[in-house]
Amino acid sequence: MKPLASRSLMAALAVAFLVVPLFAGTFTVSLLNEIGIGALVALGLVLLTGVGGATSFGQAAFVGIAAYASAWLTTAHGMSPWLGLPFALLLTGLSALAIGMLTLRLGGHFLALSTIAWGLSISMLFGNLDALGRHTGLSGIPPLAIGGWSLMEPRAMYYLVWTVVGLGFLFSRNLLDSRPGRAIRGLRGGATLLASVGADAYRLRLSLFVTAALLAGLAGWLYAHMNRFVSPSPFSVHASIEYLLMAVAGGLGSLAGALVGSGLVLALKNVLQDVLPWLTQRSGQLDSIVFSALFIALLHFARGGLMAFVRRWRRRHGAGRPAPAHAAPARPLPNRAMPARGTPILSVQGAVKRFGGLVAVNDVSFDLGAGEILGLIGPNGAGKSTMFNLLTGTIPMTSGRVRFLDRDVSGMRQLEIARLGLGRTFQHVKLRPHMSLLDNVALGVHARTRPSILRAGLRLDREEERRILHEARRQLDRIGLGDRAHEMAGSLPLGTQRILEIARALASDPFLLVLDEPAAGLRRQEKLALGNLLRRLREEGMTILIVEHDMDFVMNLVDRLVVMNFGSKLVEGAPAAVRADERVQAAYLGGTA
Amino acid sequence: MSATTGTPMLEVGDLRVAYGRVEAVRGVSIALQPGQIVSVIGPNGAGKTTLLSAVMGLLPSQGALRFEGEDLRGLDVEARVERGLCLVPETRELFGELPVLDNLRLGAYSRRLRPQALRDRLDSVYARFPRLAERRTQRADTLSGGERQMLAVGRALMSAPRLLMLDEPSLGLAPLIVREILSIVRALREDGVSILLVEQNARAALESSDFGYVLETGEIALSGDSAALSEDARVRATYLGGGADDDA
Amino acid sequence: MTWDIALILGIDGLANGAIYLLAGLGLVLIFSVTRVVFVPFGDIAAFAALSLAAFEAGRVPPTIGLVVFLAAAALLTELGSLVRKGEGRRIPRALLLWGGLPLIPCAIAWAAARAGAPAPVQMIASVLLVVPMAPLLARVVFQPIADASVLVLLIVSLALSFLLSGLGLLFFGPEGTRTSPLAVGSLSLGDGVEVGGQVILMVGTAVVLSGLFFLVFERTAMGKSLRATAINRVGARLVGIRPARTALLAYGYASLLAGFIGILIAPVTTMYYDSGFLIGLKAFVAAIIGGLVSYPATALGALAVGVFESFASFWSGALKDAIVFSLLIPVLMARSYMARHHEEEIEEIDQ
Amino acid sequence: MALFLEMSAAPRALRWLLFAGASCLSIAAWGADLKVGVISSLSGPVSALGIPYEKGIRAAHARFPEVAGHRVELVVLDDASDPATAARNARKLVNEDKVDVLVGTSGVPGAMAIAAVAQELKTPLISPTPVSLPGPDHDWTVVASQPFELMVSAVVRRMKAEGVGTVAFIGFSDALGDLAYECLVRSAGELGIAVVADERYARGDMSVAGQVLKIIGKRPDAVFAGNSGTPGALPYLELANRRYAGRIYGTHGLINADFVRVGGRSIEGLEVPSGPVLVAGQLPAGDPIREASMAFRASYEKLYGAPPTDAFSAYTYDAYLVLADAAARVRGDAQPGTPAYRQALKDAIVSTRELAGTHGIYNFGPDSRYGSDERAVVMVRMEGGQWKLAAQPAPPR
Repeated sequence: MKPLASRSLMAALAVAFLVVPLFAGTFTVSLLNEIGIGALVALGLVLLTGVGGATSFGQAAFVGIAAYASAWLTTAHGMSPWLGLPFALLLTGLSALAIGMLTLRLGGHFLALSTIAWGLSISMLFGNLDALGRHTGLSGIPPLAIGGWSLMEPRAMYYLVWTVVGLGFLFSRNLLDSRPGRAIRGLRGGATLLASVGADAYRLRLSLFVTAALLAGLAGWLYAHMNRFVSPSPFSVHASIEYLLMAVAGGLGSLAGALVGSGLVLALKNVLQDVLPWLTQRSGQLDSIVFSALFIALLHFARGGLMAFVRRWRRRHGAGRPAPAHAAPARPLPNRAMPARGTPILSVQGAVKRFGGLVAVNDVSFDLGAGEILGLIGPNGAGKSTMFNLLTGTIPMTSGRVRFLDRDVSGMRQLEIARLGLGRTFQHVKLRPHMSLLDNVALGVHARTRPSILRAGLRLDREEERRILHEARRQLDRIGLGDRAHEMAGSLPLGTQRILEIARALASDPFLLVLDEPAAGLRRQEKLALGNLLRRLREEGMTILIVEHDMDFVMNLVDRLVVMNFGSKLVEGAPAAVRADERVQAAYLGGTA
Repeated sequence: MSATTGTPMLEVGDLRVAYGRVEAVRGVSIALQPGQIVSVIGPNGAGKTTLLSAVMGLLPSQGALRFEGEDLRGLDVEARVERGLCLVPETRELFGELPVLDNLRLGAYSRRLRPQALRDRLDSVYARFPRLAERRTQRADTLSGGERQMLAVGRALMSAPRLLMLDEPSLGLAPLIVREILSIVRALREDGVSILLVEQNARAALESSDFGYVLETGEIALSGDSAALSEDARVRATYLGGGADDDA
Repeated sequence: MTWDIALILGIDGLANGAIYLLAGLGLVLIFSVTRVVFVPFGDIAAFAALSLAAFEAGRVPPTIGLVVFLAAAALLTELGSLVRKGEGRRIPRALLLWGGLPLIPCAIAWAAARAGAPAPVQMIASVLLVVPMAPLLARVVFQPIADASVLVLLIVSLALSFLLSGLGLLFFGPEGTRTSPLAVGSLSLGDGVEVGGQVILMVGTAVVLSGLFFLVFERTAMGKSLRATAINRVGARLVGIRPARTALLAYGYASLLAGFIGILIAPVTTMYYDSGFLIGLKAFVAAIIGGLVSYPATALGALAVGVFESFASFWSGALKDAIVFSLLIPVLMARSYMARHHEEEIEEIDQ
Repeated sequence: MALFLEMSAAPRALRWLLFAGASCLSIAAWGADLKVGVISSLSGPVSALGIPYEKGIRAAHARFPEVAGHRVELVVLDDASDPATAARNARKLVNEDKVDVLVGTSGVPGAMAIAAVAQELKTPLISPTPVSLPGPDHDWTVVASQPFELMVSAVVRRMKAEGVGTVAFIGFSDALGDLAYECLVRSAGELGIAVVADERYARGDMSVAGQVLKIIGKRPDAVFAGNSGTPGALPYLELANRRYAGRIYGTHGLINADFVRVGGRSIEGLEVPSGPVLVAGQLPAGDPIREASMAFRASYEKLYGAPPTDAFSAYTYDAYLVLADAAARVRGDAQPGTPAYRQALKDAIVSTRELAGTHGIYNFGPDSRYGSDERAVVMVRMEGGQWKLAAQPAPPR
């Protein structure tokens, strides 16, 4: 939609925010307060589960840690609630860090179950610590006060809660729209994708986990001083599940989903409480039934939650993405100096890879000099891709050596090799379909810049951000997609996606570019264009290793060819010589063996 | 064009398949006569596999799809299997944790055979692939590439298909095994099974088929009698690495 | 802790483990075929137990009403989709399958309750009564969104479980029930250590049932088609196996297991309308230890959880579950490390 | 960027919320004269207490649809056993439904949460749950049930009389369990009885074998269970299972029909404290509590077609009696629905004198929030599936 429209919407939002308490009863206000608190926790879940892809059944435990921390500090030691805030956040953050380091390496279902495990354990702990009033909990928690003005009254609390909620949303939005944010949105693409741009998936997930926990912590602190009474039950696994319901009902696909979801769940429960008694005596017991039924129905109509409706509506009313904010001029990022033509860049010596009994790569050796294009060819299943994964460090070698820029990189992790200056593309394209072309390419710049989650969230990263986007645009223009920078990568034809991967690889400013079947699925003209691009790169001193099927394409491009067959090197030499070679004919064209 | 007589076994008219906004198959029309072997060749990502998946009903598609005159649209995969269509996908899709024998038995699932009939059909498959008989108790995922391909074809044969669609049967196989499989394919034709063969290995495919189509970026670039195709300059250029650079 | 105490705890743990084992098998079966973590499994087991209790109390189990209601809902869903697909000719069959079939156990149960049938009949009736539940729920709730992401399916599953326990409260009330044991007497293992007949029965039945379970999988064509679908969905379709149909089959089997769990557990512990959730959770733990695919690993996991739990309750009753779950994390790490095959991409969320 | 844009959906969401909020407003008070806000746990873990609580007050309402010339309207809300919900409901009842008095709820944490709100909104609260209120700032709350302390000390005195020297505790791992344990330790300490074990289990647990084995290992003269309802039967069943021969005691939380049904033979000889209502029939004629109890039973049976099978429903019945009595003594001309009336009502409540209820004789004062005294406790003993008034110390089992 137009910026004007969205600005007026924002204004409307602000006004609504200010006037609500004036015409709403204190009950409605305190309901809104609870919605705000729920939204904070759900927001964390949207980040962690929706964006990061790690399901958590334990957020309520973090709410509890913060709530109890502040409650304990203010009741047992009579300190100010405002001191309770940093204390609560510190405690929540530390426990999240510890739990995260312990569990975040777990995969898929195991991770989800582990969250149930600690979520359940922590909430049980609350009920068994005498200092925390065991199951009865802590009461008489002082209300917050600003100067002499106590925030005991819901209306007063309202402004605090919703200010915090607003800040939480701003922070999250800024975060996602930044360097760490792009990497976080890349998490679903898998660790290999991130490693290929020099990003560490585990550390990203960990910091995301802590961020989500801190949002829950904020909610907990507010909860404690709003209800002024804490007991274990609101922090049980059931509560965690309810927060998850909120996030899903609103829509894990968007930050606003957290707000919408929290509002939907709490308001719905409340409305049911009012409506059902008109239908039946036993309304109390019908609440949960009707609620669950409606919830299931919602997911039947919109798996993406309520926000999915909004998205559809916007699509139907043609309100697309914003006119791309015009690229502000920025200092280009420094580029590495390309080594002198001919200096050895990569050398593979006696590489061997065994999968169980099968020998996928059998004692293959070859060298690669700066400014050279080497083609690695061979029939399907010849072991090219395995070779590929060996020298990029994606999978460990059984034996042999790989030297990259006169450093022995065999046994190094993929992301370390990538940071040294090795850019790669994937045979099965690894792009983030729901991210724009620009963001996908900017992901490639990751290792060249620093901004942290905190600086990104606080918008202190704009200078670097501009330089990152500037670099990304440059690479997009280079491959001739500059004019489509804001389309979603998923909407590109497969062939173009492959080229986009090249741009992402280039954005990491590599010495060596390793391409896996870049021409597959390209039209004739596109192939010619790709060929020219690669030649131009070569002139600029880039070194390129290319695995390709399309003989026509390869023959007219590369300086040298290495032919593999059944895991071993068959021939090495100039295209013409290779083409003439009998063995190649036999192996490649399935002629007489 | 090869002489067309009676209703074709398979008729694909202006078929379109799209992944989201991306069209992978863009208006492809092919026909296959009873008892014919037709090959579709083309580079990676040309849309060959997509084409077969659409014919099999694994992917939604637009355009005409007729099998022995019957409209296939509206029939799900399983129904098409019951009609006698059978696909051996590039990825084989075997039941890795089950022994060879079970894989074969399941192949005949759609036929609901009596034990005796089942045994007979097993024997006929074993007769064709003696290797499978030796391996019958072995888990499918412990087989070698060639054996897997045989099992995939064998499983397909268990359903007594009228049209067999093979996706890259030569994928990752040694030339010798490729020959073996292709000779079996030819033998199948003798038993009245029609075959749609998708291959990257152009020469092998054209050698063993009557008629061929060349698929490029989702469109039919060329078609004709296999013999003629294998002599065509552009085919040689693209698949046999000849230095021809004509523009199309 | 003396050895005889350890022995008693061990046996007690095995008894619970046996329950988790059956439940775990059911969960793995459903997940491997449908990608649904079927949380309501436990609730169905609870319904079986509460139905049996109702029988004993001489009342007509309210479960009948629930099943009839579900059948109606399922029938409507089915007819709706048939009409939309314009397959009117299949309507009679649908009426029979969705409208008629589920009513048979209801009729049996109703007759049994009215005639005040003997205990064995009551048990059979209770089991049969819950068998249609999972398939009917699946038809109404899961089949329409069969291709949703695992997360969405899980969330829906959770909501469904809340819904069922809500209905349980409505139908059976908040108070617990306990039925008279199937097996009385006990087996003495020397000084003070005795094993109740019911416990022996539980473990025994669990062993027999899981044995039958594996037999069905290894020997029958039906079982094969189930495994095939679980192992390779596309492969299954290519040989003409309809995943939707096998899914219903899986739900049916699981429901049957739940029914058995219900009547086994009803005499040894007090069952409540919401007892199901915890049983389901523990079984889920076992299933995860089995990676949601391996039946043997699930069985081991189930027994381990049961025994763990029993000993934990001795060390600290209050923190029992905390202990069990904390001990779980290292196990998960080991399993995750073992299961760490190639590079896993996380499926995109539903838009 | 996509996620950024979806922020602009927020206003839409908010407007929707406002609508929802408004709809809450619209369903506001009308008509009825004196409004009673009832909060109870109709679902969740404590629903076993919450559901009878609701039945009890409805029975009372059916008996006295009018008090002091005001038609009474009940507004009942479920708190799903969650304190936060209970507090929200209390707020809602006072703000939206404009109730003059609150009654609730079944869980201790919930009751405490409500008490805080009652204090803030200056609305009298009559709690049927024995809630231990810290600090002086709760003078808007009175408790219409025996303080737990009172009940437990009665049990302990009974133990002493029956020659118990060591007692083991097993109870819920929740607020009730904590409260019961504290009271036991205090009273037992005074009478020189040693508490040798503190075992806990969750309401939903399938087995307490571990806890009971540990208790038996300590060889106590008696076992005292701090739990309620049918889940309370689990320890007794396991004790019987393990052939425990000592005496068994419990709390008044155990008194309902389902507990007896589930407990079966294993609770034979169990002794628990109770309000007189349970054994009203066995009380001497003319005893005011007997009269009140009989009246309660009659009106309960009239409404539900069956006599009460538990002692819980009587608590809310008493709460209603306290309200009715106070309403009749309200001074001044303040009308229901006004803060003035709430103030007056509260003053009347805290000046209640010698009010006969089903669970005892109530006397409230500004500084005494618990109305009951020793007259509110009798010891009952399970004999042949019936609760019998336990007069003489019983012989060991």
